[in-house]
Amino acid sequence: MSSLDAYFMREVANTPRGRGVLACIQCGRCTSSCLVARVVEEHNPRKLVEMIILGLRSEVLPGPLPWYCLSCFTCLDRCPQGGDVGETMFAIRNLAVREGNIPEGIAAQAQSLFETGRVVTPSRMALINREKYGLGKEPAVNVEAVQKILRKTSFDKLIYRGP
Amino acid sequence: MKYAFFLGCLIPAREPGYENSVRKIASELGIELEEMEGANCCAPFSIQSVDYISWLALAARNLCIAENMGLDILTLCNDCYESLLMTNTMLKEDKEIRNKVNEILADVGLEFKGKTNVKIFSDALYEDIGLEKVKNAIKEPFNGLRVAVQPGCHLTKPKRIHFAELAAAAALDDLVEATGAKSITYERKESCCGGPLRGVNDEVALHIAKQKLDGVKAAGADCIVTVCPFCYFELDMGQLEIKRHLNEEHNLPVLHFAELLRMAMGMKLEDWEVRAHRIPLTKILDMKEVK
Amino acid sequence: MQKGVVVIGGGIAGIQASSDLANRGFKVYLVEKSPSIGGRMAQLDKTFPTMDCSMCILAPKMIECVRHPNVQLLTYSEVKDVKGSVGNFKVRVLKKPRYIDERKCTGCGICAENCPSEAPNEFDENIGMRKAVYMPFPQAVPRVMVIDKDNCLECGLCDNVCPANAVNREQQPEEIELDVGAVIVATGFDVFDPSVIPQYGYKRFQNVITAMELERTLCASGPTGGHLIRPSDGKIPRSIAFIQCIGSRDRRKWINHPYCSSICCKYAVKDAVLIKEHEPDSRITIFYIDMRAFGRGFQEFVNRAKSEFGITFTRSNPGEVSEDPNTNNVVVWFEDPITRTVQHASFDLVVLCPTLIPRKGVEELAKTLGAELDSYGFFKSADAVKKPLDTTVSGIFACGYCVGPKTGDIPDSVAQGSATASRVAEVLARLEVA
Amino acid sequence: MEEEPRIGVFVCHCGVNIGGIVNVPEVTEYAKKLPFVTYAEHNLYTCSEAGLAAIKTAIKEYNLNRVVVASCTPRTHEPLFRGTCKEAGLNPYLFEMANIRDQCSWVHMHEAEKATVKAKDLVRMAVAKAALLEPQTEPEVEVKDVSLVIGAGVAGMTAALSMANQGFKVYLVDRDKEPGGIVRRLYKLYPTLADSSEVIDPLIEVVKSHKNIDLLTSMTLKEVLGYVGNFHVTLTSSGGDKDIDVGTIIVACGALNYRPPKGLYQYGVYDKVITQEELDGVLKRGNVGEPERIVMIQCVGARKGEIRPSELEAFPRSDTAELLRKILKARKEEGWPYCSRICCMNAIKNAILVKERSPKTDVVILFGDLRVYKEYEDFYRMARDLEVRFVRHIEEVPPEITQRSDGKLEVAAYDALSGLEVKFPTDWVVLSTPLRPRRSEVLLARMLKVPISTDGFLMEAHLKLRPVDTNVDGVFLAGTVSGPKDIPESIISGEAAAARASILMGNRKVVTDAITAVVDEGLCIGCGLCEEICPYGAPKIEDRKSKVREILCRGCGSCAAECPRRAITMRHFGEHQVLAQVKALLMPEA
Repeated sequence: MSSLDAYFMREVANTPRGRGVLACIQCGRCTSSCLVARVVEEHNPRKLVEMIILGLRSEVLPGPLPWYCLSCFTCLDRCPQGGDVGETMFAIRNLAVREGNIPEGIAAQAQSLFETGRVVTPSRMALINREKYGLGKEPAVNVEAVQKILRKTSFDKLIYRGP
Repeated sequence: MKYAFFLGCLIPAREPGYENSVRKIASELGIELEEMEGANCCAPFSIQSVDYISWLALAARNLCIAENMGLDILTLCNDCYESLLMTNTMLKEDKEIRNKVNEILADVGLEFKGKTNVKIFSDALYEDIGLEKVKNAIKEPFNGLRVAVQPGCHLTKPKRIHFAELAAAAALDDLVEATGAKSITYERKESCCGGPLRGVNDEVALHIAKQKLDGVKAAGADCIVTVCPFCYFELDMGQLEIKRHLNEEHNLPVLHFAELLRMAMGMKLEDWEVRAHRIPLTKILDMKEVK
Repeated sequence: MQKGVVVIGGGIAGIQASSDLANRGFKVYLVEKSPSIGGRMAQLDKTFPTMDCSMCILAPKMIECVRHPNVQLLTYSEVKDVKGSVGNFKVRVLKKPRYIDERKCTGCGICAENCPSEAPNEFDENIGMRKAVYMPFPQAVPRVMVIDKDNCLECGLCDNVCPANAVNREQQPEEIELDVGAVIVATGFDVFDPSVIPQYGYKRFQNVITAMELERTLCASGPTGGHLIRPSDGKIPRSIAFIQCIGSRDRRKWINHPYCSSICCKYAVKDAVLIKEHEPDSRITIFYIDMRAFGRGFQEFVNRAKSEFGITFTRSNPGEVSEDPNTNNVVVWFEDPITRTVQHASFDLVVLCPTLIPRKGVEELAKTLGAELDSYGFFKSADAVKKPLDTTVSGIFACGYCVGPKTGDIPDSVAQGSATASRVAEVLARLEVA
Repeated sequence: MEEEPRIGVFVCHCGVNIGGIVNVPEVTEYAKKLPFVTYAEHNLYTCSEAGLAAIKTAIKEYNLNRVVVASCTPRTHEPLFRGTCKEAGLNPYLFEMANIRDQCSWVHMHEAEKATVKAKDLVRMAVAKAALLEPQTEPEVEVKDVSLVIGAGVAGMTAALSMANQGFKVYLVDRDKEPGGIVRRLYKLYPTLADSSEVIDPLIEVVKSHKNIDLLTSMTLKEVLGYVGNFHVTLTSSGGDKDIDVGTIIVACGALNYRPPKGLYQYGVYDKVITQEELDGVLKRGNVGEPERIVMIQCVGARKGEIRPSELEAFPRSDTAELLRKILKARKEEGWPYCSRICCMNAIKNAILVKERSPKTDVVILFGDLRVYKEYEDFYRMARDLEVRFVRHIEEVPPEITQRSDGKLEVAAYDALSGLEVKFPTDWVVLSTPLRPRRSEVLLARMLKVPISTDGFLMEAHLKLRPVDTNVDGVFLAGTVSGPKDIPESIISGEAAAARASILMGNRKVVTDAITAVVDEGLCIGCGLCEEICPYGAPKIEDRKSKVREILCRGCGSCAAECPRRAITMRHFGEHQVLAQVKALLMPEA
């Protein structure tokens, strides 16, 4: 058993969207409703919350556990306490990212957003087709404004790693 | 009706047919779509996962643009809807967080005032245009077509959570039935398509999509109809991958709701639009031919 | 003769309060909305831990109560208006027409035998049917038939066959005004409708039933004659799951019953043991969050249920159930608390244990009484700790489940009935002195 | 008996309870042929109003002078049928019951034919006895309108006040110098977090000043004589004895907090291992400081072990005191099997109080099941919002407590999540212990003749329907003496006990059962065995003859069985009557 971080629950609870961790009565409805948990044994929302309460920070944050959730919010719908496991998941992810745990796919989308203002950029072919279909030019993004905002929130520091 | 038209990233990049159908329906029903100058990505879940305040600020920037236009926002995508709706609600309700976001927005000369509302295409039709007007516009009803509606998680759940409202999915059902089709019940109608896990864990995403498609197939649906471009992509494209990797064939055509409505209003799909569907629409188009 | 008291509701709490007050010398008007007193306890099969048949211990109490010369029973009646204050209430009661002359009817039931019209039997939780002229249950008090006008065909057969000539179609609602010193409210509870939470399949899947329906099914005088059979095919279920906390401990806005009903864990264990006694081979699983076996003898009973009866207790609340279309078996999805993985298990029958909620129409009654309700919709105590059974109106008291889950179970209701009787005697005696 | 017996037999279907197994019409026809049976019929429910009306009609129509009902059980229904006979002008003791449900149809559910044969046997026996029944008169006694309440805790004071306000004189006795009981020593109350004094002080004040209440503190019971309506009680204190005469007694002497034996969870070994009660004291004195962590352990000494069969065997009511002594001894070490109902809320309350004083302190509650029933859910939520950590552990493995080299304590528990051992270094360990019955109940139970339940608490007359009555007329229970309760529940039981006692005192008289022992003084040799065996103290040897005080006699028959000269017989259960039944069973043809 890894060492316990007694303040992990407090840390999560005081992260935006993390308050839901305190609502948990450990009933298990989230897990049994979770589509991912049926396919991926490792993913278990009730267990994840229990791990947070117990203080297993070093097991939760670095690994893949924060990243299985679909954000389908079925658990949120079913949690009798109006607790937000799905929401809490964002709190955990925000913390995980700060620990350097960010999956490639997410990083790529985030970088794309920073660079182009979009998470998905249309291919050249798509742009040509648009005009062909009479849909006109694609609306332009004010990339400068986007970057101004994201620099202010230090978003860029979270998504660009390495030297 | 006039809306600030929020197109998002995915639709212009991958699903121009969806946009085309919406524009055609809008002009038929007298809905004006005003482009949002310089709008950015809605900041979907991938971005929310990275940083909370960045998400809110980016989404709020879009809201401010609409506010300045003096219009409500019309979105076509469940994820855009969720992100903008959540942000709008939160900033309206929570003064502390609004101040924090406005501090960031000040740098780009904007301020969130809480004067716009966020609507998704189906809700706009249902709430602002009205079911009657939609019904009156139907010229070639899809009588007898059995439709499995895929509302998608982010159409229904944010509403349910924040407004305790159960009607969001029902509105889409009513609209589908307005086209003459029958919205059937099936197992796991409310459940996820698996899309959000794409790029993170494709295999799991596929399994989840398969569970959904199994339910639709078992209920004897002719096709799937959705308003969400992610659900559309996952369930349409996903069927090819499921066939390849899991050796299971569902063969269920997937339509954007806007496409279904457009056809029912008597406007044929273009060839390029038909071709964009990975699962052929033959069955549905044949139905129209017979008419 | 001392000042009179109106007791609203003829369940076990109201019966106890009425009996104690009558024995103490008060004139009691026991007002019951339905055609018979007995309340929820009358619907139960057996009661923990003596496993006495519920009706068998209740029936003598009902009869003893209404036979008391100080008790005047007003069934099929509702309190419409209350004026005045402690020591001096004027209570207006509306007696609904039974269309049967109470003085003439002997309750022989010949009318019901001949009645051609049927309606779902409310007493049996709508499982079986009853006639349009009926008595809610054989031990009903008073033993008088009632005609349900909504389902009556007006064929006149009952008029013709009644040996006592008791049918009276001209009967009109009757207003009665009572001068009393105090009022006791004992209107009980309703059961939460689990179809509000669609994923538990109630009303979607035939073999998902509520615990109250199970009680009626297990009851020897119930719609199945005490044979435990499942709705889809009438077969004896070999595997049964109980799911706890349906709608209770629930803070979701569209459900909003944050409290624990206090009794579901206990009755589920009791029912499970009863089923085991009926069918020793059955496989029973109770899905729960926290096993709340507080109260006298319950923990010991749970221990026995595990060790002696082999009932499985699974600490996991299922998120949803689905149906196997071929067998109509119900598949329960749950997290196995040992392996910590999602499992699904098929059961012949699933019993939901829904929370107990305020009676329908209680807001209206509260308004009539001028009494406040708490945030859950139960009668609010004047002081939650010091005066748990005083309502916010002096001279009006409440006991039984209408004060909310303060009531653990039947003994708590009985104690509360006695306690309100004490409060009434105390308050009226002090008025007299003053 | 001058009049020839004319017996009416009523066989009950009890819905399908009996009718579904026993062939009731056949039994009825059989009954018709039995000696002295004038009339027989069967009813769907004999206990329903229609059934009772049928009995009354038959008594008149057929001039019946004996009634036999073959149905469920006399335990619940005999009073009802007796009452019906009385209403029809028949002495209620000319009624006899055949138990063909509890002792026949229920136990022979799967052998219908044999059950019918047995039902016939039982009916035949009842008829044989009925023919020999004699009318009896129920003794009536005066009831003094004075009550004694033992224990001036919240339940006792509530009961006393309720009766006093109704105009009855009340003696309120407590062994302590001050009234207030266990609540007076508490700091704050859940779920309001109000000072306990807010609840208890006004009550103490009213009780002290009420003209109808005689508050007797520092006093205990020495002896209780007499019976319902006329108890003669001797109280004792350092100042001497005091005799009082009362009509009713309410027992409200409360319960105690279980104190773990030294060494259990290192209690008594490390001074920072304390009970919730002691933490309450620490909080009250404002001494909690700002500890880094407090670990609470639930169910210490509760829900542990099971009642052993030997304990159950020791259950005969005649020796409740001995039973309790045995139970107490066994339980001292291993704790109590029941759930004490209030400890979860108590722990949460103290956790909240700690958090309010020292928000940075990490409060961990190790639990198995959290029993925050009713609206206390809100209280549980409040604690979670204050970031109290609720950790489910494997209860079967008790946590181990050690002291580290730096002086801090460490709790090692198996968490239910991983099944692995986790360690919590901590400043305090707080044990949540149950309420347990008082030892002094042994004496009290013996004096009052109130039986003790297997869990060690005093036993109510019927667990469901008579929660504050005891099987001794005129003696009632209030508060935690009959099991753990919280304050509102104790108040309710106090009021309920007051209601039950007030009925007796308000009516000024009570009628008791006529089934009592009768001594044939010609046969009695005054040996005193009856006096020794009687659990109720009914017989007394006077002038070398046994005299039975009818009002004390519960009709148990122990003395009649014990009497070496067969000088004692029971009314309604005479030897000739019982033997007639036996004969009817063994010699059906005779």
